[in-house]
Amino acid sequence: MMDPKFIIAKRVAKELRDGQLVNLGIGIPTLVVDYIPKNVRVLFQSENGIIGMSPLPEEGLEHPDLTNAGANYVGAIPGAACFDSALSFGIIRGGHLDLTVLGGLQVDEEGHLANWMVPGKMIPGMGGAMDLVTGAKRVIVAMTHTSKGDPKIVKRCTLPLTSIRRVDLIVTEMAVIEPTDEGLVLKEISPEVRLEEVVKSTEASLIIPKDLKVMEV
Amino acid sequence: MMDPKFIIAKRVAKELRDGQLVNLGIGIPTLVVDYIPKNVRVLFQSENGIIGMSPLPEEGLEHPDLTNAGANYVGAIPGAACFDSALSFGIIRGGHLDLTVLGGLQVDEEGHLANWMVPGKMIPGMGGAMDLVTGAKRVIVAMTHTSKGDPKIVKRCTLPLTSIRRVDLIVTEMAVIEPTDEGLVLKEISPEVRLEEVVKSTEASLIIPKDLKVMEV
Amino acid sequence: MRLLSVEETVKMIPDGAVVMVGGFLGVGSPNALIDEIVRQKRSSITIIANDTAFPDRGVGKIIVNKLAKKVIVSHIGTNPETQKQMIEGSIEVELVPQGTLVEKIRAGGLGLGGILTPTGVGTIIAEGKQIMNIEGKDYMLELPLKADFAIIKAKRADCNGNLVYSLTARNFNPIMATAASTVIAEVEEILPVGTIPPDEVHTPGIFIDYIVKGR
Amino acid sequence: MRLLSVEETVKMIPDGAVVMVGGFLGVGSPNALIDEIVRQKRSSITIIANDTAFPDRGVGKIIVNKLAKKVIVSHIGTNPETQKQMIEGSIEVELVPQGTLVEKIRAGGLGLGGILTPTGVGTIIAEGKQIMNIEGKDYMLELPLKADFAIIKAKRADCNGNLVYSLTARNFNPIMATAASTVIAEVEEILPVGTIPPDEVHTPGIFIDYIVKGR
Repeated sequence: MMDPKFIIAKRVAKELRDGQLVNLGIGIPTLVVDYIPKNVRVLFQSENGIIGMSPLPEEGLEHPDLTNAGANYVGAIPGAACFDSALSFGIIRGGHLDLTVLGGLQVDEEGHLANWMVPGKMIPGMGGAMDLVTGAKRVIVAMTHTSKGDPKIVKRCTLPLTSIRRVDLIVTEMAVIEPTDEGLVLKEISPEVRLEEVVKSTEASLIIPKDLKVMEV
Repeated sequence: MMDPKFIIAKRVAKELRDGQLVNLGIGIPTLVVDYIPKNVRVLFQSENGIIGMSPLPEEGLEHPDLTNAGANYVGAIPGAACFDSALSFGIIRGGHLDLTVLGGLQVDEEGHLANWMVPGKMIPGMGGAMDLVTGAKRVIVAMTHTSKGDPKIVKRCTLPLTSIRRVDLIVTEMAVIEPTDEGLVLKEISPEVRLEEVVKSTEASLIIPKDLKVMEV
Repeated sequence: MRLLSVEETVKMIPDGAVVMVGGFLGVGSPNALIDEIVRQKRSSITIIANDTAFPDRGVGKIIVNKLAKKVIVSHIGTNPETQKQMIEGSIEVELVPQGTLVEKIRAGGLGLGGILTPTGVGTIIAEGKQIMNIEGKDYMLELPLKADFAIIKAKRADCNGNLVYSLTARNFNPIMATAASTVIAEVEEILPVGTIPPDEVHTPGIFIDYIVKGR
Repeated sequence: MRLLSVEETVKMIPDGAVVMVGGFLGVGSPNALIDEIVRQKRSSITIIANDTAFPDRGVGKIIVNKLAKKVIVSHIGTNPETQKQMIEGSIEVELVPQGTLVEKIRAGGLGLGGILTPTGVGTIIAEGKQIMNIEGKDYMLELPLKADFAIIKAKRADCNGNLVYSLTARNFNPIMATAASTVIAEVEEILPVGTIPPDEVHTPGIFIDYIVKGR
């Protein structure tokens, strides 16, 4: 079986639409860039102040003043624009960002995401995540289905929430799940797993529709 | 006798200090630029978005994209900087402007200025005046002492206030007056007028100190 | 971002629309778009702008042609027609201090719930508005402003819609570009992508829906 | 604006000062000034910055050398030393969402009484904070941030102190330049006045008190 993180990134990439402005979080979301369909052109925003970010074209072309939000060297497409953090977060909070893909620690039945701290253990801070989840037009959580065997899709988040905004889609290596008014709807499952496995690996109740699809990866 | 507006502008010019950032309002305040002492270098801000504005160097050098806040063509010094209206008023409201000189319709005993409307008669609007009076470190009102014989320095403004911030100095063709906690202190009077005339032309009470000076113009 | 003609873009603006118009007393105004609004007689529009300029210049022409039912501006003193229509009761004028106006538009564009400004506290414009005392100083709550359309003017665009303004013609334009459902930028010159360096872009192209070639 | 040495400017910063430090994970940080703060052992300072960078990079060095008593930042995850000192109780960490942090600094610099943001509403960071419902949506009131000193990094300055930043090294720098009593800008290059066109200036020189030549 393929490394889960590539499965997730590959599936998330299919959600990108031509012309969108997209912000990819650190970790699995960053990998999405490698799987964008040929006919889809998107613009990448990075919250440290650029629209038109691209992967570093080749080693040796690093510039100390051009990085992504994870401080990794990147490139820029022709027509890129740079700006300060106030405008960068104005773009995010003001609803001008079409899509953000973020990692997650937990998502619950209400579609609430927790991804910025584990009290008493690990407190990295929210960085730009709270603004991204609150402000982006569409929020996709890209994460492994479980962590050391424990479900990450839970009835109710036990970790501090990132936002009370319901995320739009959860993509794991096992399934694609859409939070709705009625609860978490299982939209697709991986060809590599059986439905019972997905249900067992998920603490939250899942609504299983008649037209459950097989995840294309 | 010299035209009152030139007397006022000339006296106001003596208030400018080397290195200050200064915003001059429309009308009499604009004339101040012609009387700045040789050893004083100030930077002029205009609220339409420039620091480093200068008078138009000569006719024929007008540029349609370079005007003052009165839409008159101006020049720019080397080292000028342009910016949008949000930053321009951030500079003003944020206390980064050292001095503004504004015209006035009335100033009262509390040092309150009214200069943006005459209800039922003339309603030009406040433009940037409310922000300037509220935000500048120092506010000087440059105006004629009376209007058609009626005092403009009054007990209490009858016209709508521009701000409840006490202005720092009033300069007219007759006198220089400083609003203080105790009231309006007459600091200087013009060599052309007698004290009684100033008092008669002023509705507000004036505190007349022992060291009353003669206005140098 | 799409390139369209002045005529086509103005056709998209319906009667009664709320329209932000860039410019400061006519400097940095989208003049071709304004003239076309007048030509197409787009009526009952609400204008949000710094001022109503002059009768024969900038947004002032929309007023003179009696196409606006309301203006939200900081200043009307240079266009006697505005005050005349106001007294006649044919136009509603909402006066907002200039710094407050631009910050209200920014709040609308950048997702803030309002602004807290000291400007206007204690004056007649504070009547009916919420005052908050923060660390010993009074501030007035002013709500965000958004519009259906923003028509703005820039010096140059690249084919991605990135904009560069010129000198004091910048004024309200970059802020309005963030705060309307549809943003139309009139530019003097359209350059190939990549010819405006990333650090010289004033307004990123993602804010711009349509570019028109002006004069 | 005055040109000074790195050593002289850092001498002006007293122990216990509140200092804003530009940069994003060390990119666009005033590294010469940071190194000099460490060399002069300026202690008990409160840092306001986007993050605490890495142990060997940017503002992270101030943390590692135990010179900060408090940090107000959005992220500490890349510098394990910050969390270690936090658990030991030797440093106070106030976490603020990045967009809220930069807007609080802007409010401090530009004279606004606070900001109203939807970010964080309903989460633990909203505890004890005032929530205002505006037009049907909840916003959280966050107060302005100011500092005694801001140390920032720009690519170029002219002799008037006008600054130009480079690419993503801009980040918090221009906003912090507005919000401190004393602003020190470290630049790579100092150009004659008039060589930065007015439309290309990112931070007008009036915000800058001292310029130092960095690396």
